[in-house]
Amino acid sequence: MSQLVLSDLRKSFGDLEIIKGVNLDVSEGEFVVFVGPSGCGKSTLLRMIAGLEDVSGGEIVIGGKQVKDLPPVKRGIAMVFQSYALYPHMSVFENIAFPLRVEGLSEDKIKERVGAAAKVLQLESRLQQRPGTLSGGQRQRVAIGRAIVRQPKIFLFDEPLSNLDAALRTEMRVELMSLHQKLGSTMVYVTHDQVEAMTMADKIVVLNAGTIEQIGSPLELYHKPDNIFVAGFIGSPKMNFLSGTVTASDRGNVVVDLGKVGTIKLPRGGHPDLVGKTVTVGMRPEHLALGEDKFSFEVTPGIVERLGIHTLAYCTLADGKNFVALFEGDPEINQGVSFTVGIDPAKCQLFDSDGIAVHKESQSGMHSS
Amino acid sequence: MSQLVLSDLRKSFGDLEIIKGVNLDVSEGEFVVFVGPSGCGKSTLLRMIAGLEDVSGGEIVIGGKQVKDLPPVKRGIAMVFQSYALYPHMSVFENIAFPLRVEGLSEDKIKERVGAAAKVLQLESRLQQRPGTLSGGQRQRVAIGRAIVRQPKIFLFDEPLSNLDAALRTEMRVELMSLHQKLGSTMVYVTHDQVEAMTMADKIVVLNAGTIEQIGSPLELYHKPDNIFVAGFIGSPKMNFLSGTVTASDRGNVVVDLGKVGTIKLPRGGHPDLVGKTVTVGMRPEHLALGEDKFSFEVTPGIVERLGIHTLAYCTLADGKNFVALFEGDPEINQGVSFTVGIDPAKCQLFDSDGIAVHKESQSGMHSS
Amino acid sequence: MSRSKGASLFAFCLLLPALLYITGIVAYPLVETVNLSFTDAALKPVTKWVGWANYEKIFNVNFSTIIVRTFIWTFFSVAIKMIIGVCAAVLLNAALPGRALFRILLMPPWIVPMAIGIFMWGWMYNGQFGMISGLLQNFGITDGPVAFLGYGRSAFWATIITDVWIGVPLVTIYMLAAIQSIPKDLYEAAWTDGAGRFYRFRRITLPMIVPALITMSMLSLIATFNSFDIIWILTRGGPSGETTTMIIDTYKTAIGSYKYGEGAARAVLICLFLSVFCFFYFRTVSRISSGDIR
Amino acid sequence: QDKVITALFCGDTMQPAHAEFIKTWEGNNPGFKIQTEVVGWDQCQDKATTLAAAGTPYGIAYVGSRTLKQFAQNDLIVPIPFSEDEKKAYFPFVVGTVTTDGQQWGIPVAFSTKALYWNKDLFAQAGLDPEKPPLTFAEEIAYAKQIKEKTGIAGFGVVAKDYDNTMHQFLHWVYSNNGTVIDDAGNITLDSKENLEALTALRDITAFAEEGPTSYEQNEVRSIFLDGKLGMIQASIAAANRLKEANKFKWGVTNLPLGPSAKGPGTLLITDSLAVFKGSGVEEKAIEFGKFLTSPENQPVYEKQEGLTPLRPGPAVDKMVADDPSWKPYIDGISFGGPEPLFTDYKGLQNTMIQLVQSVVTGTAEPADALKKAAADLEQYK
Amino acid sequence: MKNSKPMIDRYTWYETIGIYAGIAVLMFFVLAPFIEGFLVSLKPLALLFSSPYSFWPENGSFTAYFTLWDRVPMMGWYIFNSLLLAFVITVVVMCLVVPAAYAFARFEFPGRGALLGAFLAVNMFSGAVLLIPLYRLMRSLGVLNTYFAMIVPGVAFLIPTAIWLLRAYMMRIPRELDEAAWVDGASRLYTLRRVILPIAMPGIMVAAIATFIGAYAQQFIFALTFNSKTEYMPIGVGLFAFFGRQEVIWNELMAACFIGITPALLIIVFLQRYLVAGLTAGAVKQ
Ligand SMILES: Nc1ncnc2c1ncn2[C@@H]1O[C@H](COP(=O)(O)OP(=O)(O)OP(=O)(O)O)[C@@H](O)[C@H]1O
Ligand SMILES: Nc1ncnc2c1ncn2[C@@H]1O[C@H](COP(=O)(O)OP(=O)(O)OP(=O)(O)O)[C@@H](O)[C@H]1O
Ligand SMILES: [Mg+2]
Ligand SMILES: [Mg+2]
Repeated sequence: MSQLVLSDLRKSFGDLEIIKGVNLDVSEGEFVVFVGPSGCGKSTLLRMIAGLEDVSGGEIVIGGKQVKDLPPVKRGIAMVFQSYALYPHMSVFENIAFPLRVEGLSEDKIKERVGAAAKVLQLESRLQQRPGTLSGGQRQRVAIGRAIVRQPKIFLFDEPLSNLDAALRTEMRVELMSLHQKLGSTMVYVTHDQVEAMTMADKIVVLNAGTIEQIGSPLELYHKPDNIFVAGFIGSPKMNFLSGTVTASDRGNVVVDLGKVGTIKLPRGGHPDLVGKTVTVGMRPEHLALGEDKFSFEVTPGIVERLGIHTLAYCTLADGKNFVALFEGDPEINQGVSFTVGIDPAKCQLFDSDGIAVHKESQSGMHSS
Repeated sequence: MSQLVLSDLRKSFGDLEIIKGVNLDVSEGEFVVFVGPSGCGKSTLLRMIAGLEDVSGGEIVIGGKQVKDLPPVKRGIAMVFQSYALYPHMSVFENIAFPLRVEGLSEDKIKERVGAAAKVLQLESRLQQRPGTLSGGQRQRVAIGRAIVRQPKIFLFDEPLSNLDAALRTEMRVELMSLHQKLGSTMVYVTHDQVEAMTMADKIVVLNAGTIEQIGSPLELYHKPDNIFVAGFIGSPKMNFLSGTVTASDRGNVVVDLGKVGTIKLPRGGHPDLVGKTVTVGMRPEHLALGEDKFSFEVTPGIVERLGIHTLAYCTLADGKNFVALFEGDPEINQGVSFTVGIDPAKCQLFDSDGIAVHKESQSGMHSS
Repeated sequence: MSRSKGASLFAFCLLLPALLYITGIVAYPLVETVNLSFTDAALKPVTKWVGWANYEKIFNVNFSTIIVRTFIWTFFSVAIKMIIGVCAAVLLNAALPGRALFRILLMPPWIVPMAIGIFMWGWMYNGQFGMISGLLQNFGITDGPVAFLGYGRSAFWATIITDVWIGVPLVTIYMLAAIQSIPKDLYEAAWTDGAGRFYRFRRITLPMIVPALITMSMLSLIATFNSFDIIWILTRGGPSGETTTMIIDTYKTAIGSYKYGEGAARAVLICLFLSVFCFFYFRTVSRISSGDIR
Repeated sequence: QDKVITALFCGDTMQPAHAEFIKTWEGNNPGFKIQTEVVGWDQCQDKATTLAAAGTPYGIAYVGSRTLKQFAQNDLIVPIPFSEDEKKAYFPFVVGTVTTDGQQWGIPVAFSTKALYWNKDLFAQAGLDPEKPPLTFAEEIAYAKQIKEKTGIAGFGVVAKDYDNTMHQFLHWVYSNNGTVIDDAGNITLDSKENLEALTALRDITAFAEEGPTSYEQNEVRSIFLDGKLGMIQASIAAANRLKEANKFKWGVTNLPLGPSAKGPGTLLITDSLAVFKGSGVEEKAIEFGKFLTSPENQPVYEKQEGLTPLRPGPAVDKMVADDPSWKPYIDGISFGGPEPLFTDYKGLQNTMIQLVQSVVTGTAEPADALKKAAADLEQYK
Repeated sequence: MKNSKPMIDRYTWYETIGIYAGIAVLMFFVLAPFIEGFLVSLKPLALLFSSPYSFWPENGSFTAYFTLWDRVPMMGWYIFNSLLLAFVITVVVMCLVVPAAYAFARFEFPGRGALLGAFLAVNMFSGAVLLIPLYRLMRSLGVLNTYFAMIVPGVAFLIPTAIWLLRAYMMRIPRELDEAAWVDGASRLYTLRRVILPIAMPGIMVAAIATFIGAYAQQFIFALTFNSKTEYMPIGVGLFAFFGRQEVIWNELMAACFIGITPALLIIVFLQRYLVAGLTAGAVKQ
């Protein structure tokens, strides 16, 4: 059943259209993550769902009810603000207890619920402090606490973990996911953290400049991006894009001339129309391996970043373009010393001149926006 | 030459000691990253270096000069605040131009410098907006802009990229690094992002509850953490810790009985004193591989997260403890179906009962704090 | 917050009590006053409708001089009040010992019944015995007494200074409250960038208190424009009418000479002038965005 | 149910004498009650007027006699019938201060006159005979000049602030030179030879007056005198009390000096009256009550308490003068005094007169021109 | 001893001197007339004024502070009445003004600007002109010669200023705070009470003090005209009892005046600590 439906939602600030017709369907209990470049309208969209921003056009339906003119509490939502919005005159305890006091719970109940939240959020020793004396991460946790003590039908989180350290972040991530499972509530979550998006989401919504570029499961977006934007946005480090010209299309293959880099044969059937066109080939850094493969070429590493778990090489190609490769562990590569890398063309992405993906089974018209 | 020296630096808020004697030596042109759990005192330390927080005890020496009582500008620093601290009444342009106006640069110079910064930060189209109408990420970029238009000797960054999306983040990271190289200025950088810490730092300082746990290069911390805290904090996903008992120590090896998981032989010489003691063995999730290795054991996956680039398996061990493993790509593992994983014991970490690392060449006394 | 009907309704509900009260108490007298301005109301029991006659009469006399004088008087008084008020707020905001005491000591001019405060100024200005003239003589700046209220020019400024004296405490504590609500990290950021105290004041404090300044200056403008007691007690509009402002003129007409009709016409004119002036003032001043202040 | 007569008195508290008379009167007139209200001097007049204008007048109120004409013309007060005997009992001109159009509109209740004070110490210092006060305008000016030149201290106190007593002080000069402002027929007589002489004398003496006379009203000038910084002032009897209290220097008080056209000692007569307002429903009784308060038996008690100039002559007055010679000029002056002129718009009159004095004192106008202009202006306020 | 102030709040010696010098000048300006007034209160009536000017009177005494109680025995009552009136007026005004200022600060509704202006227009008419119609109104309300005669118009004329003062202050409170409370299900009134009120406290205090003082010291004309009962008189009117027929009892008047402002000053001392800084610290990211 659809829990939250946005249809053709629009929002303008003055003459500036910020949200340009968004359609979205969220099922009950789903975990939806919004990602997109900074300033693309994620927070605005969230605030519209919450009822904090009036709607310039389109509809918002929650639980089958048109809610465009309902106040937040009638929409059954709780929200964590990107800017925290803590009450400066109240202690941490009172900040977290606020929604419960509004509901009129008994003092005991409140103590219990706030205590539980504080424990999860590791704020127990801070309960009597004021927000002004908290660290950035602590403030963010208080904001989360305030949202989770209420148990609404829909949670809206706006980058709730951005100020936390990796360890706490993982912990909180797991906490939020188990909360999600326990309550079965729908969650709409804005993040710019790839790991969060990939691990938490049932469904990722990629926004760009106020429109949806693609909606899909994390792996769908990773493996089958609809267009260059999504391909470039999902995955870190970013996909490499090499532009070339299609020289032939036959026997289920498209042959692309990548200039000095070489000629690659991509398994894509039935695209005779592409011949002669300029296309872009995408290669994920992590799909490259040292040494020869079905398609190989030479790269010259510039900066080499060794992260322990893997190594990033910022290279240049034969034609001088930049290229990033990622290798397992700590391989023996050195700045300025060229080497050969290989990739399986089946793992490469192909985009036509409009940036639309050309999929293996010729689904090029599948993108959603 | 030492550019910045902190000796026995202390800070209390009321009775609460927040910074408990920090010693640090930063060379000119070094890129130092502070990491540590939320609330450990990173921002406070930064603010003390900047001169915004008075010092309860200890010394700060910048460029050979005691600066404890000098104002920030005399210390030659610029700072990006965690809370951004943008001037709400000024346009983005004016916000960025502020330090230049203080310096009294000519209007042309200001336009040029701000323009350049705005270009790097992708804020060109926002220059006339007020901070109140910006998205979280845009605000953060304005704050960065304000720091980089001045070209001081020391930059202090407090989580400057936390609200940016992955792509922009990478870009900004590269920008900051090239700025670092171009200006040769010293940078002190607070982050909770592992990748940032690992890629940008010449030196990482791991803080915990107001004290330094370890100082070292990224790979040093990754490969040779001084203690359990650092081992657990550096690296994501977190290192797995298995506790066991040392049964023997001979021929450069320490034999640890891990109970139901098995018995592992770690290459550590000369630790007869450990025999009979409880120790902890650390294994990084990414060091595990499917199938047998020098040390192998069985795990049962619970949740399996497939991120595209790699797959995370949240498993349980034979003794019921949690265990996380990370595998390349998208292997065929399924929830509930046990399988064998292997690891090279040389890659494992060993910690004594106080959590202090037992290093291969018996450097267990090397930690710095 | 969304601009829904509910919000408007709620806003009206919040406003209603104050609105009802004001209408209940003030609306009738206001309408009555406007009404009166078209009659020849005086002491006699019966009044007659005279149309615009009262207004025409006003413009017969040297009214334009009075208007100009009123505006000049008001302008200087408000401007000085604002300048002193902001400076005082800044001084009293400085984290130095004793500021709590000084904040209190600032209050008396405002608390003391206005007439008394003005009498005290009257003595100050007194040429023979007053403190100012006395000190000037003691320090040898003048060689004889100076009667500050005896000459048009000096009486004009003397009344302004007294008005400033009474108005400064309110402006100061209001500005103080405004200054205190500026987030501290803005100052810290500016300071790290090398901005000195004065620069911070100019580029952060001042623009951030502009909204408060606009409000205060407008309230002050209205109060000052209608400031009566000061001039009345100190000079009665003299010498030779040099301190006669519109309100003094109105009072002399309405209460002094019991020409209520003509007085009401003047009062209505004052209100009209003020409304128009305030309207444009608010419009222009609010449009000058505070960020442009360098 | 008793009928209530509301009565407005001015001051801080009810005068004990009046309070007692009220009790007596209430005893004599059962069924009537006097409800008194006391308002400070500064606001008293305004309050009486405001309430009358608002339609709920006091039954009887204490007002300055100069306002009577305006009240009368606006039909706010009722005339007070006086028998010839009653009129005759008062000092001359007293009844005149409450008379317009041949009718009396108030019951005189307080009276004040003015005289000249001189500082004997200063006179001696300036080489003048301390026991010989000036008798004429010319002497007054000459003495002032001498004092100013010999001692550097101002010789005479000129009052020229925007206050009613600026007009009063000018009227001293007018009345001590046989001048008038308005005649019985209602013609403006301001622009006369006598008045020109008076005004010119005032202008001339200003040269030897304190610095900035336009900033001083009567009491402030008196303060300067009390401080020994003035040779002469024209003031009411209250100054004598102050001088005795301060006891700083030797002084004398005498009749106002006379102008060239004077026929005899002159002074300004100011009275306050009880006015009976129309519409209270108890006007008759209020008049009766007012007359009772100011009856020849009761009035002197009150005057004595307040230190007022007596309204009526009599043996008690003679005795008072004998006891305290300072009173002499005040009683003497009455015979040649003039009242505050009664105008329909007395504020208009006042403003014109202040304007007149200020323009001459500050030297912005010549006395003759100023008088002409003022006389013309006065026409509208008759 | 270490200076524990953050460095940004530390002053160099010349700044300290500058600030104190500035404060000294300010204080002299503010208090000089009171010195003059105080001197008057010490002098005997006949010697009120003397030259050459000297700060300390030759034969000063505090007798006026005692004799004034004989001349105006009700003085204590007047002070009490003033405090009572000012207190009641302040409470009523704040009850009416706080919601109204919030409405003006936060909500967009049709006619907002006009209404705001209309409130201001009330202050554009001087009280003196409105006196007679107001008197008639008070009479028809039947409140003449009661405390209400002073409270009712007093409140009306103090509302506009308070609304404007408070509105400007409330506009500075971050909007996110309202929004957060709203999302949490708090009703608008609850938000006003629990979130806005506490944060706006300094602003409310300023408005309250302004109202209190307006009622205590400056609203004199209503009390004079609408009340005739001595026992209800506030100090402002009571002080006029020192204005005699020809004489003003200046020394006692000034003494009474100093006594009269003391209670109000004490109240402000008490309220002043609510004017503290930093209430919005940590509320939102900038
Ligand atoms: N004014 C203060 N009074 C009391 N405690 C304070 C004050 N300021 C900070 N603290 C406490 O000091 C500790 C360190 O704060 P700090 O801001 O330095 O943390 P941080 O390491 O920057 O954390 P984060 O990563 O969350 O930003 C926190 O626990 C905080 O609650
Ligand atoms: N009140 C406003 N007036 C004008 N423009 C606005 C206003 N509020 C937001 N915007 C603009 O709308 C765009 C979308 O803002 P929004 O906060 O939704 O971005 P976001 O996707 O949340 O970005 P981030 O990841 O940086 O938080 C931004 O470009 C912002 O500048
Ligand atoms: Mg956002
Ligand atoms: Mg921090």
